[in-house]
Amino acid sequence: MRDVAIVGVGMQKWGELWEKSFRDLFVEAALNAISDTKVPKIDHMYIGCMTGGLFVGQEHVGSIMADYLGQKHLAATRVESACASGGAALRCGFIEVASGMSDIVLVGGVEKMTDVSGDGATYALATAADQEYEVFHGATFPGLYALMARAYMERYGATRDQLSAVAVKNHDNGLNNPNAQYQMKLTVQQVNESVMVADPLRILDCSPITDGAAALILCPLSRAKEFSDKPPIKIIGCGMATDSIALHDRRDLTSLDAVRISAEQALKMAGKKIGDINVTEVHDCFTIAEIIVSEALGMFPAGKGALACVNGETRVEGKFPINASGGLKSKGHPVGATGVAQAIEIVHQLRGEAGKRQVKNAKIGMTQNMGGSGGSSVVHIMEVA
Amino acid sequence: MRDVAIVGVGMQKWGELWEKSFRDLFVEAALNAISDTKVPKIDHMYIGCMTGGLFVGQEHVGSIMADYLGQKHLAATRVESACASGGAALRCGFIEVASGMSDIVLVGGVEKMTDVSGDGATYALATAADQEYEVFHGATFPGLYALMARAYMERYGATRDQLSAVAVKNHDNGLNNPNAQYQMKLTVQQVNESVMVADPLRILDCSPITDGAAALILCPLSRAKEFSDKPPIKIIGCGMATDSIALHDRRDLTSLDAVRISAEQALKMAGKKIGDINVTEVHDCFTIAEIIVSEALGMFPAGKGALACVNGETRVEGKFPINASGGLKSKGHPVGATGVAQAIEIVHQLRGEAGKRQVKNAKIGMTQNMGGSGGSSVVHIMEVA
Amino acid sequence: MFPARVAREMPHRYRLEAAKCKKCGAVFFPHRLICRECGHREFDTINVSAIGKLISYTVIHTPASQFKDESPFALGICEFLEGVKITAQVVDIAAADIKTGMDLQIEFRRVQTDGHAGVIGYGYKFVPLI
Amino acid sequence: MFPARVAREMPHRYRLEAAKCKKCGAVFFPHRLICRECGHREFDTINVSAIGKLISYTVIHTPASQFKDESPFALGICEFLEGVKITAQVVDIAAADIKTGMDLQIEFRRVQTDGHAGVIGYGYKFVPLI
Ligand SMILES: [Zn+2]
Ligand SMILES: [Zn+2]
Repeated sequence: MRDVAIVGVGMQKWGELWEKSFRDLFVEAALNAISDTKVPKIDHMYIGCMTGGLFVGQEHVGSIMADYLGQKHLAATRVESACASGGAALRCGFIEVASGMSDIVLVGGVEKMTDVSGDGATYALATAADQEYEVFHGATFPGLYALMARAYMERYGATRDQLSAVAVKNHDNGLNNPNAQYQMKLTVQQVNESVMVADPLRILDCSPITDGAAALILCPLSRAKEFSDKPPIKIIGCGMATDSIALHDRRDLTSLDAVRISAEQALKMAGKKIGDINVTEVHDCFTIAEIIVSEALGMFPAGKGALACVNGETRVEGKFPINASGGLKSKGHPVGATGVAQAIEIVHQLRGEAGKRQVKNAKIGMTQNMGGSGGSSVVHIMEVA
Repeated sequence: MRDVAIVGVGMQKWGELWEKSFRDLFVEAALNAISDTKVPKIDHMYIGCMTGGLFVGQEHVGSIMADYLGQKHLAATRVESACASGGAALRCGFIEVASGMSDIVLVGGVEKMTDVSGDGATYALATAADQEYEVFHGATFPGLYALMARAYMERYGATRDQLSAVAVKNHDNGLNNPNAQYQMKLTVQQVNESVMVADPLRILDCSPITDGAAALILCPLSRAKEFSDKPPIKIIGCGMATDSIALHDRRDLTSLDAVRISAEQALKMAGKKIGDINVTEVHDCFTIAEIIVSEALGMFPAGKGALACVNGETRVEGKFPINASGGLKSKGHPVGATGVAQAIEIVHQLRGEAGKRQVKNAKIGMTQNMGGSGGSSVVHIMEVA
Repeated sequence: MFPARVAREMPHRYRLEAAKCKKCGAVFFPHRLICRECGHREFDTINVSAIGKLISYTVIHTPASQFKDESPFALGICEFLEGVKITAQVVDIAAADIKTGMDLQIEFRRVQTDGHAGVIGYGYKFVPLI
Repeated sequence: MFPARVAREMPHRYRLEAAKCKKCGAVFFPHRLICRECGHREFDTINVSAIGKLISYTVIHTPASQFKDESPFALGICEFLEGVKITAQVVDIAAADIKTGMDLQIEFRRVQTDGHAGVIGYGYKFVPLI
């Protein structure tokens, strides 16, 4: 397998972007990524998107995006693994370049979520769960994570304040990210008193509904200097795993085995240990998710993730900085784009261009992107080449 | 890149399979493919599926299918390119094995289309076209191909009988395929007099609504003997291209440039000419599609494809046997599965196990799988290793 | 006539039929074509016992549209003797009285008034023991 | 208030605004962020001329649900002076009188009575010249 590098990244400020269509969102991010490089043309494109069909009535995502990106006849493949679609697309692009099948690959992700009502978005997102044995009975995504949260809190004695600390930390980071949807400071009390969505999870435990896209350019590491003067970021580890689609079929409601296994694979491939990772973006779709993920990645023992956040260990200046970008919670969560944007943040961190949210001496970074209630997970590890 | 072989295939008899759910359809085909081999476990899985969201309210297809296939934690990626989703999944699987990332990859395709009404299926399929500038105005898939058919007939003087000859030929072939949805002989007159769907296309010009799945197993050619006593089928060419999503944005309504370009790429990679291909499965979603595709592949000059079919050149015993399986028209068209099933037919042909529809001395075979009205196309070329 | 989708799930939703692996004894709800534990492909049909233990629950305040009229409602996961766990609504009990670890009983009820599938959906819910 | 989706397409659907590449002159309908012909990213806004030539048409008998009431209806592609081609319904003319090559004029009409988006959709249709 050839060594593969990220040589360009692009996105836009995320939010409720009423004036931007599905196709324009993607093309804008992709053009920004292309402009971050000197690549002459794209050989193949992978696009992470969870459900163009339910959000905007548009499938055949590869065709429409290649067309509007102005890349005549460009082969383009849309990839889906629910909210891990972006991570799955990055994995495909990595393999495409590693194999020698293509040299220059654009990996993008996009979701246009605000063309449907709140109910419609709840329905669309719930298709990541088991339609017949969870959704049929009324399960929603906040509901599934609420089931995990209650089990975790009761088993480990985690408190309401500890959940809120995750949201507070990520909003503090998001204040320093100009592309974040919500650049506003939160207090523990604000989170604790926000509207109940699915007990014990409140609205400020949840990542928002977001329109957005993200894109990056991959090439063989040996050609990286041709296309960019910035430090090439080498992908050194890639892991992916699934778990039962239904939360109730897992061995344990407070563990995320797909996260653990995908991280083990990626670390093994990279020849690294979790302690070698300087900066990590994880899938904090809900506060409880970040806590359990940090344990599944091996950063903290089971039941200790909540306390670790409270103690500042996951802050930008902590031992394991998590979601310096603001995470899904503050940056926004256009589901298909999230995994790609996580990689973009790591690129910024490893290039040393993350500004006020820069993690000091960041040499090795990791992304963890989750599908559904933990039914899939994709992990990538990168380092400055 | 490593050489890649297909060592096992599986599907089921397709049709309106009311008693079979989305998950059971896929798992049945995948287990059949696994049983066709001696593989101990699967390393990765790609699943072609156009719109689980709109047909059955189920996305996160990789997670649910890995789960119900009983392959704990198996990494699984769902791939979409409208009706070319299966072909796109095969391309991903081929690259995954060629790269060395995985050894044993299951490539499957599935669509459960009869859980929604006819209207609902029309809407779901139309999401492969431009939602805002075609579907909004009332375009349906038969409608878009009808626009191509009228342009073709008026430019080249093709007749109603000539369109019908394609359906007649494919149904003749399907009579010899026990997995075909419609095993019934048709006459030109029956097609000519069938119910109008979108003038000039009638119901018997159209492939049906189908529930079905298909799966195959890939491995490095060097390991093929470990997993099967049957002749390994080597993938020697792979091409993929897109075109504008909207039919009206093409340079010409009677050409399919994505098909032409994807075939040129695959032939170049294989080091073959179209005249070297002994047996071909093409995307005959409508009679007119098979005609224009046969021209785009380089088998016949522009405007001569219709006559070539009438003259028997595309019959099993002709110079360019097309759709010996019965094609989408007779075999059925569960959109995400079609591209994978095309490859399965070529495997049967090259193994010499196609029974009454066997093409004599078939050594090299080709598949062409189309998305939308020609917005994407994937071509594979295979030979007996 | 029942839509195919409703009819197909009836053995599970109406009769709580589960599949017990003939080789390793693992039980799956709903049925599967291959055992997730041992790879065996033959099963016996058994019924899930009527009483299970609640292992977690939530109260949903922002449901999908077909559950709007019942909002807020409780949703829980119960574990049954056979080893299967099932997600369903917890009804006939005030939210404040629901406790993790309590025993609940399965009853047959109307679940959805009008889903995206356009049909009335019946199935199981969890209720307190009498 | 107009839903965002309707408002966003208004320049194209209501005013037939197209984008003309400032570098190569290629015209695109609807607008694009990058020219498909030359890769340039700046455009002038122009209007598509009102009369086009019909290059193909069909009569749809099995539409999606939001077009059920109008079925069968004709749908065609017209080519305009600026080089753009547009798909729309052909109305105010009997199907038998529609001929490829005829000139048709664009008019503003109600297109959908109630789409999946749940709104009434207005836009252009093709009608015969007066
Ligand atoms: Zn077993
Ligand atoms: Zn230009």
